[in-house]
Amino acid sequence: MRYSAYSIFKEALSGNRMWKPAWREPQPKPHYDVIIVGGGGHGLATAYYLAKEFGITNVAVLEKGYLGSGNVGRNTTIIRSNYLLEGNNPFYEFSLKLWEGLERDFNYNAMVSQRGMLNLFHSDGQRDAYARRGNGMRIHGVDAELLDREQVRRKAPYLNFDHARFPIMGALYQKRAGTVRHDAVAWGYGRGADARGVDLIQHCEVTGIRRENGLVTGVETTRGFIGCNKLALAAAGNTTTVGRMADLELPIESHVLQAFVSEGLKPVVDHVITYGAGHFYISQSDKGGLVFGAEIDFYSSYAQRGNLQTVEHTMEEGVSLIPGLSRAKVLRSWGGVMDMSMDGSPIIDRTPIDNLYLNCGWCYGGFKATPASGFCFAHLIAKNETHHVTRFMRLDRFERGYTIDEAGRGPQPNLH
Amino acid sequence: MASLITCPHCGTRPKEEFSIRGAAAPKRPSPTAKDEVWHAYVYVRDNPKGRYQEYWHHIAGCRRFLVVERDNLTHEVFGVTDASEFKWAGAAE
Amino acid sequence: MSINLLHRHVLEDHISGFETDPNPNHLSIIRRAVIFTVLAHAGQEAAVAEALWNAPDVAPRFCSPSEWLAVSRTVGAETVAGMLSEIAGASVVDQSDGRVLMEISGPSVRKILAKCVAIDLHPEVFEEGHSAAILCCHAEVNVARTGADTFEIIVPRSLAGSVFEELMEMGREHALTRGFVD
Amino acid sequence: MTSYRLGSGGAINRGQSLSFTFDGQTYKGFEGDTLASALLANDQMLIARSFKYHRPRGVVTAGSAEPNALMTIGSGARAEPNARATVVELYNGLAAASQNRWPSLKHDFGAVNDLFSPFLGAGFYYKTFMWPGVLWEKLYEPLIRRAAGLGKATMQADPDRYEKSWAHCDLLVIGAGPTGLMAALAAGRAGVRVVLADEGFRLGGSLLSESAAVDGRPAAEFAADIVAELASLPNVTLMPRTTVFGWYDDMVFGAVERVQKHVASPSPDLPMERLWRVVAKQAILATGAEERPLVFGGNDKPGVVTAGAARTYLNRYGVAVGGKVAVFTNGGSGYRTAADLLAQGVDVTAIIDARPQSADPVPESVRVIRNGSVIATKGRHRIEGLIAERSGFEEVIGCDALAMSGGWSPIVHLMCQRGAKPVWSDEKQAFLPPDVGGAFLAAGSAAGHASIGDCLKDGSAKAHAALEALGRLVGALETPEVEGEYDPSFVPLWYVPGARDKAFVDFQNDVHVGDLGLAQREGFRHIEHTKRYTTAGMATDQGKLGNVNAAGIVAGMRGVSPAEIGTTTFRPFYTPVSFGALAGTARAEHAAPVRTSPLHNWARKNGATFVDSGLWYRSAWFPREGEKTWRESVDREVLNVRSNAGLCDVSTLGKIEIFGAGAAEFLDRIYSNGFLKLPVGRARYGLMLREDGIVFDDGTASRLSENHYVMTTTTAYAADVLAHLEFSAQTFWPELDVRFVSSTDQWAQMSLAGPKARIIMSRVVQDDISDAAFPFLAARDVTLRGGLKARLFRISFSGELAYELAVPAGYGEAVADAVMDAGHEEGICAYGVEALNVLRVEKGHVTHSELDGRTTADDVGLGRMMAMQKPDFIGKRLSTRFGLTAADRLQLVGLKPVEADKEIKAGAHLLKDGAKPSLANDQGFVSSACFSPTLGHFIALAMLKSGRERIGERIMVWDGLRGSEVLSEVCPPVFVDPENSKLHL
Repeated sequence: MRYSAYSIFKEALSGNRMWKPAWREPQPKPHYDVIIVGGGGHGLATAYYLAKEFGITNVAVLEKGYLGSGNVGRNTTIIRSNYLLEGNNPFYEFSLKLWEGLERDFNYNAMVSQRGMLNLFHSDGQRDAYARRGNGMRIHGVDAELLDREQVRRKAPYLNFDHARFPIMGALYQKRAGTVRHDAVAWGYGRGADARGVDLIQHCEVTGIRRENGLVTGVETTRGFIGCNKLALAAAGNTTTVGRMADLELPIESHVLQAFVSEGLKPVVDHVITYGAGHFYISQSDKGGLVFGAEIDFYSSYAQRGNLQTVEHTMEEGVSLIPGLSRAKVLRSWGGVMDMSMDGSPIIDRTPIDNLYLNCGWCYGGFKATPASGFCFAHLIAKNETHHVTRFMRLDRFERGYTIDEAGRGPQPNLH
Repeated sequence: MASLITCPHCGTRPKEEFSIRGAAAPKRPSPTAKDEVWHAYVYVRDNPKGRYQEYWHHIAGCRRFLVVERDNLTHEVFGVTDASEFKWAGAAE
Repeated sequence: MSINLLHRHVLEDHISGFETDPNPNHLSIIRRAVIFTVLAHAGQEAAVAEALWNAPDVAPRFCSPSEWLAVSRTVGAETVAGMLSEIAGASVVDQSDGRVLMEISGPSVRKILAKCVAIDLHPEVFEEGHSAAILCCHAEVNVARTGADTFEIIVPRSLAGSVFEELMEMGREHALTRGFVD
Repeated sequence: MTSYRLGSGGAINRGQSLSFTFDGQTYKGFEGDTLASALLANDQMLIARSFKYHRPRGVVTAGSAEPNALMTIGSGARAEPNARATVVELYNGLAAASQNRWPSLKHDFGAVNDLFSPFLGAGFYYKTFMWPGVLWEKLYEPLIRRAAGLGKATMQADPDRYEKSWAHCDLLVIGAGPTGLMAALAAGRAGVRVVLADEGFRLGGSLLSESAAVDGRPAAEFAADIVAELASLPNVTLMPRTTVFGWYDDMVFGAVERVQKHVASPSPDLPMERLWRVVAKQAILATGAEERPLVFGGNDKPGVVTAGAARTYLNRYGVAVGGKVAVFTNGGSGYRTAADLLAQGVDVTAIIDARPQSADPVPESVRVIRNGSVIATKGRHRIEGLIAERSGFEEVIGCDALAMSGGWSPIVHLMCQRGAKPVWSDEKQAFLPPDVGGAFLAAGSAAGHASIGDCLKDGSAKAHAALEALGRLVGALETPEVEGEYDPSFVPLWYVPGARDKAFVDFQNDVHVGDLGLAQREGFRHIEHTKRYTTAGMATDQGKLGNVNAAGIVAGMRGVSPAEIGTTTFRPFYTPVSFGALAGTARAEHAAPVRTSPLHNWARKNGATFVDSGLWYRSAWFPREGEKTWRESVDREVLNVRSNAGLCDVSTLGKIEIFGAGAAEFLDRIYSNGFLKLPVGRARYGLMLREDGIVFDDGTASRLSENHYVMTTTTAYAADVLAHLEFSAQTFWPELDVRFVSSTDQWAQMSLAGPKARIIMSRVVQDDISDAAFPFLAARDVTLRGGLKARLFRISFSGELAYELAVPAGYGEAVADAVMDAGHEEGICAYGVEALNVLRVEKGHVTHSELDGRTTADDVGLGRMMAMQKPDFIGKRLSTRFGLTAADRLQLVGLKPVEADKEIKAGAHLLKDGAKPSLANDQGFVSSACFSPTLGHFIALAMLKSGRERIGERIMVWDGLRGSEVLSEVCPPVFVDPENSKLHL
């Protein structure tokens, strides 16, 4: 059912009793045109765009937990397209454009909030690096501004300007960046896909991939065998586990990244802010919680929980950046399992198996990529050809020497 | 793991004394090994869920590279050895 | 010309003016300690360690299975260098200018140090003579227990100011005092 | 105003009256009060507004699970939002203010939301605010944001101190109620190291609230006796006011101690809060149980409290929650509350018992309505009565407070933070803690034991299990007798049917039963979906009161057992922890340690301006009188170096001493260029690659003797290079005899550069340093005039005749002074890293601006340093990959503006002249740029596609970010002395 002013009004007067389920709970069919492994943001978005843009509706999304139980529901909700390299920049800008029209597109208010993002810099070298990035954005038509210290102060007077170990010199500012209510993204895509006929199958874990004559014929699951013509993996931190079922060798390492929310506070932080002298980033949700995070825990992990030392380090950076946070309280911390790639950039590509498609390597950045990742992955699956904004995100780029290394840290996944 | 690592040289120490380098399993190939072997060494990771061997550099202690063997799902530690004593599984060269 | 060889301690900027009488909890800065790194070459670790532990006038501090600090407050650098150079299988580096030696003591010393280092300093766990290369006040240092309630801390020179200030801050509630010792 | 303070009783010090304010009004309380008990004593039942509907709310608990009584404590920079009045310890002068209301608590405009609640059900915002699209940003979202949040953060710097500390123990006991006290006592007497932590300010837990007698005396006295004994044991550390908030890997517990939160004037020598990382060999969870509210219509009115809370206020604080109290219960707790109230002379109007019968003793003169329920409450700012229902008959019962008990839920939180899920028990009708292995045991009511007697027994039993694991088992402790206990059993009642008003599950977030139902209807059936869709359990209390009820209600709606529904995930923090406590001292100027150079004081004396360089402070430039801009100083310094001489502090470069028979071979494998044949007494520039063939760092290595080298690294990569060497030596080639150690801190190192460098240096150094005796790239130990041993290197970053002199750090200032004196007549000047940067750009030397982790040696014109004939070096194999050798890679070039007065800035991109700015036309970027005083115009180093074959081409330097376009000529990257003639003077 379509959400409209009329439906809300009607329902309110009748005790909100007639609302229909956001999605069905179908039994798996024996066979689908496309099976997507992973009912997170990327998997659901892929299904949605397969159905909506490419007319492929005989699709199942298999999710081992509940829809959106992975990283789409445990991140810091930031969207932006302030990327440096040609391999990333057009993709993330495409994604930001999709975010901008998303709500009316899928008739669900995901609260896309373009609050603007300040990437603070604290040295001449950092300024130059941000200038290079900002110009790289501008040259592609992406909005970017370089702010000096006083311009930053006007936007965020509560930052530590006077007693900082690493004084703020300015910021790279992207006005169109912002935040989105993360769960709603999964729900909106899921609802939209379901309405177009996609089967969203929860609590269905893939346990094996069946192959005949070199091609995938379907998947073994905890709910039995399900056949397919094409199999698409969008399993984030679990990509290796699923990929191994098809003997894929992948440049992925799984790591845990923590995120945090404070108690509800009256609005104080109006923008998304990143600390250039550390790795801290923060925004405030429409509900009032400060949502923030910092570095990964640096060790390989499949556990959705983190380390106290990282927690403390995050708060040290937070209070160093915003001294007024000191007396506010942190409510909750959680962890997501990141599919860290060896160059810090994603992979959306075919695999050595012709009808097996791969979407992984999102590192920290999977949430903001969700719409474009879904769209481009759907494009690849439907047309068997790469969408032009993902043309560098190839699986073979490592052996060919065409890595997309935004951080310049080389093949050590925990440094990206 | 993760909170405390028992260094074979220094005793039990907190995570912040260590820098984590990544999987210990891939062994640096010989200079004459094939391209695929070198590619796999530098870029491909087993990334198993479960038992895992990882380099931890005791940077604020003895500065030795340790191989921490642990479960990356439960974070249970099975053992910590000096990297020089680490035996690569099935490593030929 | 001849250079006027004035030697300056890095903490002179941090401890200036009037020095108060030491309280029971006190931090001493040893003005001219002799500190060498001793590296044992492959296969020589045990022999070097033994020689070092038997060497007169220096106290060995553990850094790694093949590395120690040799500390002396009583004899000069050249004497120590001469003595250490006699140890077969070892290479030595004078770090006397690169390290700052501090000594913290008093009834509350463990409470203060518990805010600075992660290891268990209980008297039965960290015994006299024990030393540890360890993170202390965000710096990589060596901590040794040299008496019942006395600990020695060896800090890289460039970080000595930060570590010193943090130690003093952590000692505030225990009225920690500080001063140079020649 | 009525006083609800009883004439006697309670663990408060009636001799010590404390004055405090709430919303500007002054009140009195006693030492030993919480803010909540003092407010209740002063008839302040309305103390807050809920988040969404702004409904009037009162205190509902007496502990840390409190969802309603959130206030802002203090003012100015010390204001703390969202403090729970139920745990805030009263002190003289405490100033509290209510939150989330406007203009006042009594008259809150936001309450209009309650009227619109049919439109504002669970998830309403996902379905609306979309039309027309433009209004979301302009209207809807700003409105939503205005309503967001509860308290107001001060956003001023915190004036107080925070600390962190480690604690190590054999046994950590979490919670100092009957269970925890007995556990600590058993272990304490056995002599093991015990830490007993409790979030309360007085140890004793429920013993302080209950009217039973233990060991022949009042429970609170019994608790005090045990605490006294524990305090006398040297192996026991008591930690009141300390909340264990998290259980992390390896038996590390996070705890926060509120050192001075309860102090009227905090001491500057003490922290406000102290964060503890407790390392325990064994731990016992003795956190007790939470009383569940009953979910009935109007259960959120001010005056509706849990039965246990009513007893706590009564017995511990001497405060009656009302003058006429009704009780609604499904177990013994309600009866005990009624009895205790009556014993203190408080009127109990009725006990409404949801059960058809029970064996609980009925207090004399109290009416019991069995098989009854409450379907609505009356009153607005305080409950004035309730509508009870039995068998279809309704009855209005007057009351000014309602004590409710829905049974008990063990507080399993900490034990479930590492992935294990709590286990539903049909017998206990509760989620019990999971078995997480032997080192962490749940005990007492946290483990499902309900009575005080059972808790005492279980506390000592679990301590014995822990002692056994520690190998320190001693004889069992005798369990004290308990008299006058009530029967704590109950019959489950998740939801009271027939509600006339909203029946709340999550008080703070205003989630009611209808919302849970809506979530089920809309498909948000997984309990995590239900939570996220309705926000149940997402408030500051994290569902401590509501989550189990929510699971039970959803189970009822779905017709399954709560076991099938389960709980949402338990995560740190048990209760919210301040940023300040978690940050500790590492904030503001102390966010990171400072590293100072041994020449810092020399630089300061010479007037240096300093700049951050990682943790270091480096001298950036040395302004002289009359110089108005930094450029003037830097230009002067550069010209002076080129014409006379300058002295620069380079002590921050990483220095590594390398020893061993295998050192030469080791360096040969570490660097891409050859090092086997480096003679003793010589230095060589070296390039290090990563294993992927990309340049990692550059520097020099000097051979001081046959088996002794000293390596220098860049300042930024000093630590990374040392780690890289250690990794290579320890894991790749352990068979090589090579040992190394950093000596960065040992040496004060200064670069003396300029045509007059030799003459100046020869006045300082005794040795012969003529070009013949000490040629370019010589590196040797020397003796200074005055006798000091030093190291001298003839290496140059500036392109001038230059020496780097290293002396022991303590002598650095004296030697630098001497060099300045020696060069006075030659016009020496001090120069900083800015001038150094200009000098190196003029010479085309690369730094990490060019070596940005994506460039190959060939990209930056150092292809000749790839000694591919060597059998192996790090990075060799992958450096030949297709993409790393492609002809259209970005290559290092120089740029000079066609119009000499134009400025080029680093970070600009490059476009073919006449090409439109677009990604497709992007030709590269400017990596470094500066004004060259030597040449009199701006120059730049840039990375340009196929750059080396484009020398002479004109290219547009496009800086859209700063609005400039500068037509420039591509030139070789060496601007000054390309023949290197000055190096060999």
